Amino acid sequence: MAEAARGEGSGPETWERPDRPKADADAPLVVDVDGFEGPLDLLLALARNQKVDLARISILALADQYLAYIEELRKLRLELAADYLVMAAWLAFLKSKLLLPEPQAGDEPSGQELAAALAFRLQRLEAMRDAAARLVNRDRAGRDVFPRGAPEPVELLRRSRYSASLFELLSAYAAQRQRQMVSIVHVRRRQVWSLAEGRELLERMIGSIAEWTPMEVFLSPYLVSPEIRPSVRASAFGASLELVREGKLALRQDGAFAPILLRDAAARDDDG
Amino acid sequence: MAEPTAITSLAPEAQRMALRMVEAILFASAEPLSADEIASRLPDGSDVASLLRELQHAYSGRGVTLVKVAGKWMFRTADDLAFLLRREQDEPKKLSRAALETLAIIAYHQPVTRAEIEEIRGVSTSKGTLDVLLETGWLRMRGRRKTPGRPITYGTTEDFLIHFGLESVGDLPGLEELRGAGLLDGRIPPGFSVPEPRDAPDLTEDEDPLDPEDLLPSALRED
Amino acid sequence: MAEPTAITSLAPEAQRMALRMVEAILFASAEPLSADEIASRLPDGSDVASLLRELQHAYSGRGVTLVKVAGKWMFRTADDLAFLLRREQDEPKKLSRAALETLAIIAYHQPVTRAEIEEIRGVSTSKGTLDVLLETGWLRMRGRRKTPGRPITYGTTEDFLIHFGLESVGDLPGLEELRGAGLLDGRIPPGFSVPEPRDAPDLTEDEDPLDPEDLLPSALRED
Repeated sequence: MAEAARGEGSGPETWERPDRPKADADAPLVVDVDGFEGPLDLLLALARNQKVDLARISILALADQYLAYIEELRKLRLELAADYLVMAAWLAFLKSKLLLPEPQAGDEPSGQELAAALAFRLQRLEAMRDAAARLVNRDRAGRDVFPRGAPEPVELLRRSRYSASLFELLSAYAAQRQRQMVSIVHVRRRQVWSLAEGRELLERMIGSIAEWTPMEVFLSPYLVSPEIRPSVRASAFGASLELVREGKLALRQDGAFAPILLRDAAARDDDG
Repeated sequence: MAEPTAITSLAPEAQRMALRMVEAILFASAEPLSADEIASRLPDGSDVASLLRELQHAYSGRGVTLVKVAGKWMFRTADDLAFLLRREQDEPKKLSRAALETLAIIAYHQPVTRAEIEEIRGVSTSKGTLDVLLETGWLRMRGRRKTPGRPITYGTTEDFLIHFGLESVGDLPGLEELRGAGLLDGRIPPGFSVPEPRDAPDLTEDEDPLDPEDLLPSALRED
Repeated sequence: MAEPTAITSLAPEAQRMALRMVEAILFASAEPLSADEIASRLPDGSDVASLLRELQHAYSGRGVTLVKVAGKWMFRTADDLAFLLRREQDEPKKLSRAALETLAIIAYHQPVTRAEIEEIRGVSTSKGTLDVLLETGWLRMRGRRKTPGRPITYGTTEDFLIHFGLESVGDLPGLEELRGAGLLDGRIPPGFSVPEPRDAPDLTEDEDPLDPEDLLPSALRED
């Protein structure tokens, strides 16, 4: 029944029914004039039936139609959503105002003004529906018109850009030089010949020293600088003592401060 | 130069190169680019406006055309080839009649509050309707109306313009007629001023900025 | 038909339409398309090969070109315009204190090796510090010191002079000037000196030229 009064759809796009709250199971059956979005929508559908420009519509006739329609529904003992009844009451009030002679010019709006206001609302609602239809039938991006399917994105290359001022550079330099002149005690690195180095040298010689030979001969390539000489001598001597104990080397010194001679332990001792 | 209005002093070769660059930049992007964005990637002093005009002319009537949407430029397939390219899976989510009507009202009446939308439609707006619309990215909350209750005002986004192929909200179909008929006027009966829809990012005189908590996702569910 | 090789019997208007269709299909496609795939979306009997040839010709020398990759067709930015699709973004960064000190020592004491820098600073220099400094473009490897181990010597570049507004490294203030500026305080032990830096491009007597492999990028990561 409601559908019968419904105006034409506003465009090829099929619109879904709006979600409306469903009545509770045990509440009285509420027919909210299914298919209409409220009393204004119903009024608009009825107005379209007048087949005249909405601007020239007879509001009085429209009010009658609405009231008759609502009456019809109520005869079926169907309960209507409250706002349809509110609209019915308001239209009945409007109708009485339109039929009665104009009251003295007062603060209350006249029947004509109220009718004009309702006509305006109907026009505006219809205009918005048409606008929605025109909007939705435009060539829409992603449906009718398409952007580049394989866009080539701009690659962002981040490049660090360092900055420092000359003042920062100079204060950094001065500060650290200053720091160093106070805190650094220059302990000159001692040049040391280790015991291991002495031993390594002597072990390489073992097997080839058949004659008594002064130790200085082997060490001479290492005794380059005066600072290192004592260290080389001490380490080589220490190592030689170790090797004697291991039975690999023989040592001989002919007198105090005389050269220290060495040879392989295995060599034949002619002199005893 | 062939173009009498072009005040550019570029040699033809440089002019051709600049044109190729604009073409490449726009072709590479799936989103519209503003003239300024394009200019920032061209040699200094390029007359972007005239290059865009020339490019648009070169592509007119082709399978791909250069269009201006949301005040920006983009290449797009030609309107009349929709039949060729339309594919089922491309169909954007269908909006309910209520949502579509609400969208149109917001587009034409923006900035507009929920109460004003309801006044026009004559029904209350179900919560879901605005949610669905906000989700499309076509709508945004703009601010709050400086009236008691400080209701949120809604407007359309750049995505809205891009999706519906509009250069600005001033290009909404039928806008002039509607305005002429006084149908965009909120007051009943028609008053003195005829408001124009505006989606300018700055708020109107009767709008306040949104409250910080409005920007939380839950704020979309305005009651 | 202008194209003498085109054996298509389509009327010019239909031919133009078919060309527009191929253009739009290729433009909107997210993937390269084979001639067959294109043909399947065109009116029956379209000569896709000749349409593609014609389209490729129309786009030759333009900002965008129609190319065939792995047997399929796609639009792509012209090779010589690839630079438009890259944007460099400077990220301003401050040098760390260690980097600044190292840089200052290299500036004053160049040519200087890493071990010498460490001796002056009294702490070891992390690899990262020299890497960062080389990245600034203010430092360069000059050569190799003629001592056992042949360590690399470092010096400053022209960019260094430009950045710090110096005409030459000889303009770096000396001991007295540093003291005058209050950067060094009064009590300076005897024997303390600030070198007179020189950054002459030719190697000093105790420098060898760099080995060829020093110039490979991996050489920056000197251990």
